[in-house]
Amino acid sequence: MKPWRKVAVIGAGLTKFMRRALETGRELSFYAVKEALSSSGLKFKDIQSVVMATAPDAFDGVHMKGEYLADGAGGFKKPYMRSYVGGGSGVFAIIHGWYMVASGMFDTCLVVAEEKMSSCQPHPQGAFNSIYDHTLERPLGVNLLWIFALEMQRYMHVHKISEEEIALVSVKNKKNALDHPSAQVAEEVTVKDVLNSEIMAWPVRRLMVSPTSDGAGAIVLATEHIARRVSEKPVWIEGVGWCLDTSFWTNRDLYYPDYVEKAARMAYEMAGIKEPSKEIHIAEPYDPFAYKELHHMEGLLLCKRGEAPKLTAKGVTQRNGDLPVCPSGGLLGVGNPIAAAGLMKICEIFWQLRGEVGKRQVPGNPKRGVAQAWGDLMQVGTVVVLGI
Amino acid sequence: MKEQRVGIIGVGAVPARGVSPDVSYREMIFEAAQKAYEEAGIEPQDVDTFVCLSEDFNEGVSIFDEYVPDQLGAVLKPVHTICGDGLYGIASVFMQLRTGVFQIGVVEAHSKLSNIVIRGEVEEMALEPLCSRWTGFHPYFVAGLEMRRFLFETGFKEEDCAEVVKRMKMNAMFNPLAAHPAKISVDDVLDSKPIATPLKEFDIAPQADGAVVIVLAREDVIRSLKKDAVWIEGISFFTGEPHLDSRDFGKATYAELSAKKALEIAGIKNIRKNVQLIELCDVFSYKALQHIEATGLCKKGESGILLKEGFFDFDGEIPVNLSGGHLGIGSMPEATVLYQVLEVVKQLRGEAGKRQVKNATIGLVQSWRGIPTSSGATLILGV
Amino acid sequence: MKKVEKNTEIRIWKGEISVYYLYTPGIAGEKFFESLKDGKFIASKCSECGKRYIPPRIYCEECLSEIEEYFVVPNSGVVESWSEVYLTADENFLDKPVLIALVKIDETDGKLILKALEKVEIGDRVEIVFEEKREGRISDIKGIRRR
Amino acid sequence: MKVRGKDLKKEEFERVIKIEYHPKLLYAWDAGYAVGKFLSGLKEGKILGIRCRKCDRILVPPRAFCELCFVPLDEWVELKDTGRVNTFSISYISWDVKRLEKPEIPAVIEIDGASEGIGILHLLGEVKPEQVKVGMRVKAVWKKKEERVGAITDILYFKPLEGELK
Repeated sequence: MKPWRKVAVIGAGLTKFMRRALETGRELSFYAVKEALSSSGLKFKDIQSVVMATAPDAFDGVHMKGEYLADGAGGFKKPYMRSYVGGGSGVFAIIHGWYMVASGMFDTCLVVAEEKMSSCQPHPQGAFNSIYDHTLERPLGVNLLWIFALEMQRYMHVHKISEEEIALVSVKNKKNALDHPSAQVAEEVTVKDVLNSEIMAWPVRRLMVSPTSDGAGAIVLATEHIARRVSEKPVWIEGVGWCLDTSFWTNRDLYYPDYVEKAARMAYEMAGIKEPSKEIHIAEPYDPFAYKELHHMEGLLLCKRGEAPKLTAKGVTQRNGDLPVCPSGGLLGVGNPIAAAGLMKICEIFWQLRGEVGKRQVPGNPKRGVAQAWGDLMQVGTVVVLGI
Repeated sequence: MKEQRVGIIGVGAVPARGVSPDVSYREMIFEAAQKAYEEAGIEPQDVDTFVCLSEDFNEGVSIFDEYVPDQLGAVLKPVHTICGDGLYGIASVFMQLRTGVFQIGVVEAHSKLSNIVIRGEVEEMALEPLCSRWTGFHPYFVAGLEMRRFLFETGFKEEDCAEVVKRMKMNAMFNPLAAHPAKISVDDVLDSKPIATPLKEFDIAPQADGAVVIVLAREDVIRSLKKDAVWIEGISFFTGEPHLDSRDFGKATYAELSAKKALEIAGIKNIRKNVQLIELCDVFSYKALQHIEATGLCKKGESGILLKEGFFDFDGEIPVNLSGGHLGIGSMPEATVLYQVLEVVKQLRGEAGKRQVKNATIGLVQSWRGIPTSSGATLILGV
Repeated sequence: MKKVEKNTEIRIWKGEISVYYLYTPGIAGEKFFESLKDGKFIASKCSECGKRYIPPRIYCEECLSEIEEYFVVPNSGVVESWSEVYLTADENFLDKPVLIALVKIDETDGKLILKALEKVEIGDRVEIVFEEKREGRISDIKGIRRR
Repeated sequence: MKVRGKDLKKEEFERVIKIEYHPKLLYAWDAGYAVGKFLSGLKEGKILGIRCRKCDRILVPPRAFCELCFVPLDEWVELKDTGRVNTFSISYISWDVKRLEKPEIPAVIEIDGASEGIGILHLLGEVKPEQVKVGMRVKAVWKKKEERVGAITDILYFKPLEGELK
């Protein structure tokens, strides 16, 4: 079903992604918002509503942290709402902003994503323990890496994928990130480096994992008549989709993300896309772990099941390839302040379509891109198609 | 097609209670969902979008939205969480239905507060960490300071707040879903333990466990289903001053802003003339009075006087919190306000039994996110 | 739907979220807490709309301008509210309550919640007393006293 | 684009003002009907599943409703305490990202008697990391009867069935 109103992205801003930021979460949010506003052509007084995305309260260590972050995000005396789908929150944020504006309730919406993971001790990963079932899983002494390792193993097993093929994703994204000013862990590494990095939870190795980060991002959304008036290059939200699978994750075959496919189909239908691999020019799938980029390319229907590693090996997903994937450098290279990392992908598509990314620019004047995030217990897919 | 209305076609709730050790949150929500779908005459497959309300630390689970789809029949469907009270959930679904993409949406809220061993520890974490957590006090101190300031600015006495408690708990006697009905006196409230003066134990709504599910749909769908709906005439949500250091402690800014906007959307100029019943947040006794004034029902300093005169009673001019409110139903951070929505829906449909208000066509529901926030919403329902 | 029928069959599973936190005060907060060490109050002021913040902020919540102006404000203010607090965060009941007050700090639009060292009323002018030994925490403030 | 933020190096982080805060985030979760009965089963040394009459799946861990059919469930089935490894990991990292001396082997184990693909999360033991394979047949190793309390840890781990380690 087509939405009744068109919504555009007209501004975007990011902070640096950092292991330990001096700034508070409220201050990081402000930096991102200020940058997004100044690039949008709107003033703060023109902003009618604010959306906040931020992942577990257990990172920042503030209960109801959406309320705590409100002032830095521009929520003072404004309609302000926080949505939440775990790791999918960053890409969901723009969907939330989209329906606020597409509903006709608001003409403009400021969408902010923040994460300050460094407050959490002894290690931010500790906060993730509490995502497992409290009665049937946590007593086993769980850690976050388990679920990724279990999923990666299953994916590799079903499609007979090698570690080398997965390592290529780390190599590509970390290199792409060298050109990203926000990047936290950009570096030139080889497949050998990745395969020699220590095993964390086999088959996951250190260089296949994104870091924990502090950071924020923001975008400005506007309804059609405002976007056309104030923006020279509005980027349209052509399709949105989201989908949540069962929490009984041990009852599913993890080799394929059905929830991503469902979310993608919803977004493509809205955007009128029939052949995603041909009609989409850039993709920013969620890549907190190297295999995830491949897994998600398949869920996004950008290739057949099990084919993503082959395309990667052929160089198709390089910036100058036929289908550039994570030209930003992704979470593996730029960093992973959870919700902000998702919004970073939206920012990347926005800037790529406007031709504003300098050395990161993919060739051929791309007209359409897809961004996707994932979260929860390998369970939620959030997908957005942007176009000019 | 552009300005399609949105209406409520089904509500379901389990009776609120102090503890609920015989059921898991999943089982509680499943029961509420079954009731709501049955009333709406739909199956979960018919639903296009689901919104769940929760905060991680209240559940003891990070990324709690993982655990919501199954008991709602929402597996592999669009589902997301809103971190706000129940009215934020209704606002979210309302907006989604108005995009034109969705036809039927569901809002879910629940509470298992009884599962938190030391709730004060969780609540303290909502305070800004560097300047507001130094005390080691239960955050009720914020309410104590607010209450004193409110009494100072209005000239009300603690007795006036105690009147609220007496009346709300009495109202709850007639609501089978309420967890904390009681017949008590003003003196009982005044004699209760001081918590953060002038706030006393009975000024605070006792907590409860419960679950509510509400089904909303777009006008064209409601027509084709041949259902009677309770329509959303206006909805608005606002954050006031998020931090304590710049807040006006005598005022509920969020309530003033959201009520004004919601009434404007509904085209209501005179709330006293056009609204027949009101449900508002009374999680602390003084909040009821503050919110009565903030919605524009009366001037500042009048609410307590009108309350004593019976203006807000069942047989008064405009009944307030016939459900019993937070003080009577029990405090459930996201869910209580949806029990209040349920009350207004039943009233407007003429299904409220003994406590049925005559000729009610418009009702207003107002919410607050609780300490230490300054966020809240207003919903106007009509038939 | 089946439910538990005997209370002897009721099962509860206990657990916790076992993390702790190191909070840092950020750019404006670092300035504020550093100045507390010297027994001074630092506020910040929006050059666009004039709103003055204590604790200071690097942005104005009203107009979202960036704030760069910091200034020292007097250790004094006016009581806007007060309370005797009996209940602690870990839900213990104090025999002897602690008196706290909401104090609007002079020459700012900001308020702090502080311990009151003596009985106060709304409207009282008060001064802020610092601890002898200070380490850059809000607890460096001993409390308030009437002027 | 202006990209801001100050990344504190480790020694800079040592110098800035910090407030340490230890919350007591304690919970006592109600297990309810389905999980409660499952825990009671574990205490008896049994793995209980539940069957949906509508879709005919036998599910574990049990739940009071079918998440696909949206109907209540109450038909209990005693499952075997054997199963098959669906996927596994060899984890060298503790929850707070410290290096483990001896790796842990978490796995999703499809339980015999439950429908195909229906498994639970548990640990593998009495097996060398390099011997573990997807598809390996395993059996629960239980705590002694008097030590069982009605917890998922009443099963210590699953070990390979005889003949699986060739």
